[in-house]
Amino acid sequence: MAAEPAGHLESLEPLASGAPLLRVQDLRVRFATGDGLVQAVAGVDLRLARGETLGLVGESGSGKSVLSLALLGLVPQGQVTGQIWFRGEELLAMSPARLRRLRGDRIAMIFQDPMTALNPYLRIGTQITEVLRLHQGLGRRAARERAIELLRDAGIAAPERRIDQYPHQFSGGMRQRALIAQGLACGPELLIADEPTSALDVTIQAQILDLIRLRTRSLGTAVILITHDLGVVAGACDTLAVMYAGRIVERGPTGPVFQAPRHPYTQGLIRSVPRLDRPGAERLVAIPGQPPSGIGLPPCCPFHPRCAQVLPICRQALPPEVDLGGGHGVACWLYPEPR
Amino acid sequence: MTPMEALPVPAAPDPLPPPVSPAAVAWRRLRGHRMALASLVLLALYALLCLGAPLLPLHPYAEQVLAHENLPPSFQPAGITLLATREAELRQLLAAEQRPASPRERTQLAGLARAVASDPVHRRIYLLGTDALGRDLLSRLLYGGRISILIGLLGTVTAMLLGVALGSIAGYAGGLLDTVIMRGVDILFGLPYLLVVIILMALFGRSVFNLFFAVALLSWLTLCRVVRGQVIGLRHAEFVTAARAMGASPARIVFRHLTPNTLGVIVVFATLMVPEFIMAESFLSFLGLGVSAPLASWGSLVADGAAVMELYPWQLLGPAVAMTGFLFAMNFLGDGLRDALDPQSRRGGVHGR
Amino acid sequence: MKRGPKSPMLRFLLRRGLSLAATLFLVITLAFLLIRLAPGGPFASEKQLPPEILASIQRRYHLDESVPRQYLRFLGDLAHGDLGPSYRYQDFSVDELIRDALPPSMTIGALALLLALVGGVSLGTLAALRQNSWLDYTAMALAVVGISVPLFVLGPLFKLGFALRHPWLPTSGWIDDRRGWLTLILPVATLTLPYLAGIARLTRASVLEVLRSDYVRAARAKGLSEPVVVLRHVLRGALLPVLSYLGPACAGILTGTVVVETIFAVPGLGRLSVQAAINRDYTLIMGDVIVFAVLLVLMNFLVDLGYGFLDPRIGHGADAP
Amino acid sequence: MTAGRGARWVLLALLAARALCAQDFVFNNGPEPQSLDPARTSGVPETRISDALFEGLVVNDARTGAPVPGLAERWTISPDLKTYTFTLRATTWSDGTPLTAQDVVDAWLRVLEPRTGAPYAYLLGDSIQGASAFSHGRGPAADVAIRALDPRTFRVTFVGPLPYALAMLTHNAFMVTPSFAVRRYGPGWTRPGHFVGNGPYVLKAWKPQNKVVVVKNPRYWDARDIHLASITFLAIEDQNVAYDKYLAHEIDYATEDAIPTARIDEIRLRPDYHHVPGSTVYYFLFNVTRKPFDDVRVRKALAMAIDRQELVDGVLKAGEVATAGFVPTMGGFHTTRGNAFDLDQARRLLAQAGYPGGRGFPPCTVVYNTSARHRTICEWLQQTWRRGLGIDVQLQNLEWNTFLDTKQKTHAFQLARASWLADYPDPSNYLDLFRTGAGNNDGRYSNPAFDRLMARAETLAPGPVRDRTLEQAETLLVDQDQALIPLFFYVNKFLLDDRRWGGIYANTIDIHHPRWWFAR
Repeated sequence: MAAEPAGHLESLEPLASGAPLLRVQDLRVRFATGDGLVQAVAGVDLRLARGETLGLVGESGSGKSVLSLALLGLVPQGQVTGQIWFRGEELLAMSPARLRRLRGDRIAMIFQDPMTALNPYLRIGTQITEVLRLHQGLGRRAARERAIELLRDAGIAAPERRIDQYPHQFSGGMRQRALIAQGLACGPELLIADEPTSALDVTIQAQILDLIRLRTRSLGTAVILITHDLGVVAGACDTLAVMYAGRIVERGPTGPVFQAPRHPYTQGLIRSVPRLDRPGAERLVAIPGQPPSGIGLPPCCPFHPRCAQVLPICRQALPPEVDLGGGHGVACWLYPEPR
Repeated sequence: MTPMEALPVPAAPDPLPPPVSPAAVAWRRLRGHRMALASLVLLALYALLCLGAPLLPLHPYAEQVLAHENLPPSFQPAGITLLATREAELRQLLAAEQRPASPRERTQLAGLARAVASDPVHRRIYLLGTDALGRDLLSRLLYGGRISILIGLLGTVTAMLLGVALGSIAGYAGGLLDTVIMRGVDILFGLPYLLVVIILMALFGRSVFNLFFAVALLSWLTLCRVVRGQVIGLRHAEFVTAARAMGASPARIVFRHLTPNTLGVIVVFATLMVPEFIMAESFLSFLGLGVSAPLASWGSLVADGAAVMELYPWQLLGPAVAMTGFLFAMNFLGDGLRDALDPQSRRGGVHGR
Repeated sequence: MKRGPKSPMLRFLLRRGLSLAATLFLVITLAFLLIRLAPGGPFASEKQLPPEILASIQRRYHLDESVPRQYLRFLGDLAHGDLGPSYRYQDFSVDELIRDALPPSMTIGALALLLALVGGVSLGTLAALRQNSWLDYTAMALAVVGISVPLFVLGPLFKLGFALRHPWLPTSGWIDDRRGWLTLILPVATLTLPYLAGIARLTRASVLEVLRSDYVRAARAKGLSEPVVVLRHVLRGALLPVLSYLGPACAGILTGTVVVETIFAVPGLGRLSVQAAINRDYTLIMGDVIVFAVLLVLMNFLVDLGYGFLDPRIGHGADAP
Repeated sequence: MTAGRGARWVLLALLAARALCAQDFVFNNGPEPQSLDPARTSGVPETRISDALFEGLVVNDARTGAPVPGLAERWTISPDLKTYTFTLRATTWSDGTPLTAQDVVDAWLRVLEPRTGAPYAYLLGDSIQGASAFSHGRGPAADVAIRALDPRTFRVTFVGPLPYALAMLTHNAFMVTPSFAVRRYGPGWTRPGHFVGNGPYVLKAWKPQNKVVVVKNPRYWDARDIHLASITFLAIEDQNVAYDKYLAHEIDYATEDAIPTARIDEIRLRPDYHHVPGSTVYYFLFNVTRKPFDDVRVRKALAMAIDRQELVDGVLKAGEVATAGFVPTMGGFHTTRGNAFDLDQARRLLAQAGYPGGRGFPPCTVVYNTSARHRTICEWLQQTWRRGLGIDVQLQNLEWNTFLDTKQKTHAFQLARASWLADYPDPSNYLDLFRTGAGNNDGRYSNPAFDRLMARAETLAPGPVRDRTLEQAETLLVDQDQALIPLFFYVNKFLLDDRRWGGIYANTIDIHHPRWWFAR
């Protein structure tokens, strides 16, 4: 397994040096359905250092969103196994109350659709202040002032007026800004941003990404940026992990992976983006076939039906992850483990 | 909630529709809904039993055998139950009056025993017992089911035709026509239901089907509102503009393009309306204004049974269970259909934005 | 709509009020004509009145006039707030009869609606939160029973269990009876159950739907405790369908009170109006129609207000642009 | 009964509580009274209350129902049997105003006056000299032959030697109402606060659809013999509701409005069930102008195919009396035998009429008004005719006012359910229904011979000749013309615990005057 890259910033709190902020080991999430057991996350290992920005890339249904929910302990009615250490604490073994104290405070999340992630029946201010009052014990007035500040920081004009409005009075971009303000209200150590820009107009996407980058940098917050858009990753992430069918098939520092993608799937992904500097909403049309459903996964490389370089062994066994050096790892039979 | 829905909605604005018809998708989803499927099977069973009632070896529903009045359900021939019941009654009487049986009572009982042995009518079996006139409740139940279901369907179909037509027209036309139709709806809503029904009863009461046709004429209001709302939502959809661009007449646009798009709501509504009509009929039966004797409906059977629930509980239990089961099934089917036809119901909401 | 009253709320009320008044007027007119279509009349009886007596009575009540004249006379009286004498209960005016009959019906109806609302929402929410647990299944089975068992079976069953087998409660009567307020329990319970069941099912479905929504997931991700999530974030949106059910439910309860009032001998408006319809007591029928329509209109108005209160997107033009 | 120990204690406590206030007598009085003004009402529920609040010259005896002195202490009858002179008791209205003979005159004139719209004005109009003209507005009040000779003497002259005069005087229409109160308060004079009466009880409360409460009238002339402190008349239409109330000891007396037909099997075995055959006749009426019932053979065939005993014993079971005749036996008058059950003869008649074995019988509908009891009887009839004659009649349930309209106004029926309770116990009151052109002749029966007999009976003094004449008329109507199918006489029935209450006895006319009621 690849050695984690060094953190860019010093920790805000003392933490055993070298210990990652987040470590995930063999995380699996299963759902029971009428058609059988669906494995949405099929054994994921992850490490995230303080302040690091990780891009988690994959197609719809690759399990990246379920993974992010699992990190918050919010998987509805699924079996979650494996281990998740956050600041050295096992999340899955934590009491619900303790977990709740972490959520919103130390770990925050921004959902993909700002249209639906804000409660339409509550004022924007209420939704932001409730986090502040819960986790930071602020009084009504103090929370309100802080919220105004946060909204201003998130780039919302006239926040003292906006704070009393309802979500439907906000545009999409403004809502996402409000969500970012809400997510970063308590200065979390980890922000999970699930496709924060995919529901927005192209022109606004860059602004929002800039905002996230700016705000998390200044707070020293680590970010898991979930996206299907490689362009976003290239511009915003330190490291990159590519998910396919519930597994991480390739990971590494953004630069090396982009320059020399190893996994045929990653290669396909990168090829499908015509220009890296243009943020777009290209879909993975270049790779023929459909991703697997996750039901009754055979013990083989799940990508083999779509892979142009398929080997006989791909149909028989699951490829292990191979360290290619420099933090670059890949799970593919094309790269046999060096003995 | 099925686990598939637990997964986050795909992020990509994936516009490629699956290459299956919406009906097929709905059917697949419905099959996943276990209660709905069970309900469908139960309803099929009801339909089979009630429609096939004339083919079943039943005693005619109106045939009275006065000797067999108020017999409890039994697998035994009526004669045996009858004899046992009479003996028990006599014993009770004698115990209460603390005297031996009089010769007259003894000969009466012996006579009854002889009759039971000789008369083939006493070999009848009443699985669900009999009513006060010695009629077979099973037969009455099945024939009553025909009436009740028929009333439910008749009312529903009438109400749907009206509600869908007027709702679509009001929604599409807008303006004055819309105002007139919706004001009409408001007015009919404002009339006390019962009063109107009693007056309709007085006007059309000679046949319960006429009556329910009339009642249905007043039951399309909610559906009309719902369809209108849907149509308004779709009025500016691109396919409507396209149809208009191609020179389609308003009628064609409404009934070929708009109405079919509201079908999901309509189907769900229909499954919930059938029980409503059946309940309405039972309510009229309670007021004594239901079907004409000797026909029965579930409602009239339940109403009659409710009056004697302490003395002859089976006269209530049978019809009540049959009716409740049917309404149960209709309700669950409605739930299942709603889930199946309207997977993104959260987007529809009850009100427009 | 340029220079109306200043407050948008006031303008809304005014507009609604006018439109409701128009509807009310048409309802009254329609009812007036409809009841005169029904065969029979208020003074029919098994032993027919001699013609000259009938004529004398009809003259007294102006029933010998043409229908348009009767209608105008009725409107004139109505404008003075006079509903006229009851044709059937000759010692009372319609006004007096309704004034006596309305409180019992309202008491039972309002209590039932309130209990159904509180109980139904709680039960439905609990069932949704414990989806697929025994609590969920029990609650929903009960709900479907509540929906599909007619009131006229439920009422006598309750009576049998709680008043006849065990003399805990009176079988029927009203609060001025010996057993006082105890008389309320059975009728209210009977009327409550179907609506509680309906509301519970509706609440369960809509809570489940809201629970699935992103904003609830977001609320959880904020670390809010479950009660806060449910009470602050879930219920508000989940109550909207329940609210829209209240309008029809209110109409249903007005009809349902007839059964309950009959079974429990409650001196209420439901029974009075059925008697009025059966007896062709024209004036009393008109009184009932007016009361019914006004109640419904009021209820729908309250529901609308409730919408505005629960859902900020439905302002009454009061929102900032 | 699975009542636990606790429940039993509750019951005992309740019974003890009831015993303490046992002087209050509560019972179900049927539908809400239309009015408490006896001049304007006629129904049974109203009559029960009127009997408590007002008193006429004579009242019905508790056991026999026969007229006994009421407001009148005694009376004399003129030799021609037309003029009655009553001596009134020295008594007052409930407000203390003295009650004089002039009050009786005023009360009766008020009933006769067309403006009052009294439904039973014709009872007075048809029987008192000069009353008819006045009641039609064609004569002065002074011509009505009722006179207050002095404050305590009242005289009335009838049009003929009415054999039923005294019995008739117990009717509501002849009660004495306080004209001064009517003048003062108008239609609201019957309301608590305004109310003035002369009966054993006075009105205390009236809550529509709920109850009428009357309390003992201390000014009643026989107040010493009134034993109940108060009576509560509950307005309950539904039989099951009222019966349940009786079972739960919430009411003390269950009138027939509290005896559900469907539960008669249980009720008739109770020790507190009282019944006696009554004088109300239940019958089906032919519209003799409509096919196929314009043919007397068809009418007779239908009548003779009915085994009334089976109906009474097997279906109704409350103690009803089967009858093929129409008018109950009373005094010297005897019910006709009628065309009794004879299936062979019925089939023969039907064949003669052209429908052998029921073949070719035109469609035929029986109408009845909404009621479980009527429905059951009709269903039984339908089956009887189908089995016996091969005729399939349709049944038609009609809502009350529609039923009345069909029967009385449009006459658009072939066969209709009917029943008749006499206003006063005399055969003529039944037979008058079928006189040509009579207001209640809904079946359009017309036979000049019958009309002649009835006209003759009017002129006859009570006695055998009159009885025979009326019997002839009935034979003509029923045995020969079969204008109707009588089925049974009602049973007068009620539930009352004799160990606790007295003064209510099953009697033929089913009138139980509250004056006699007492607690044991």
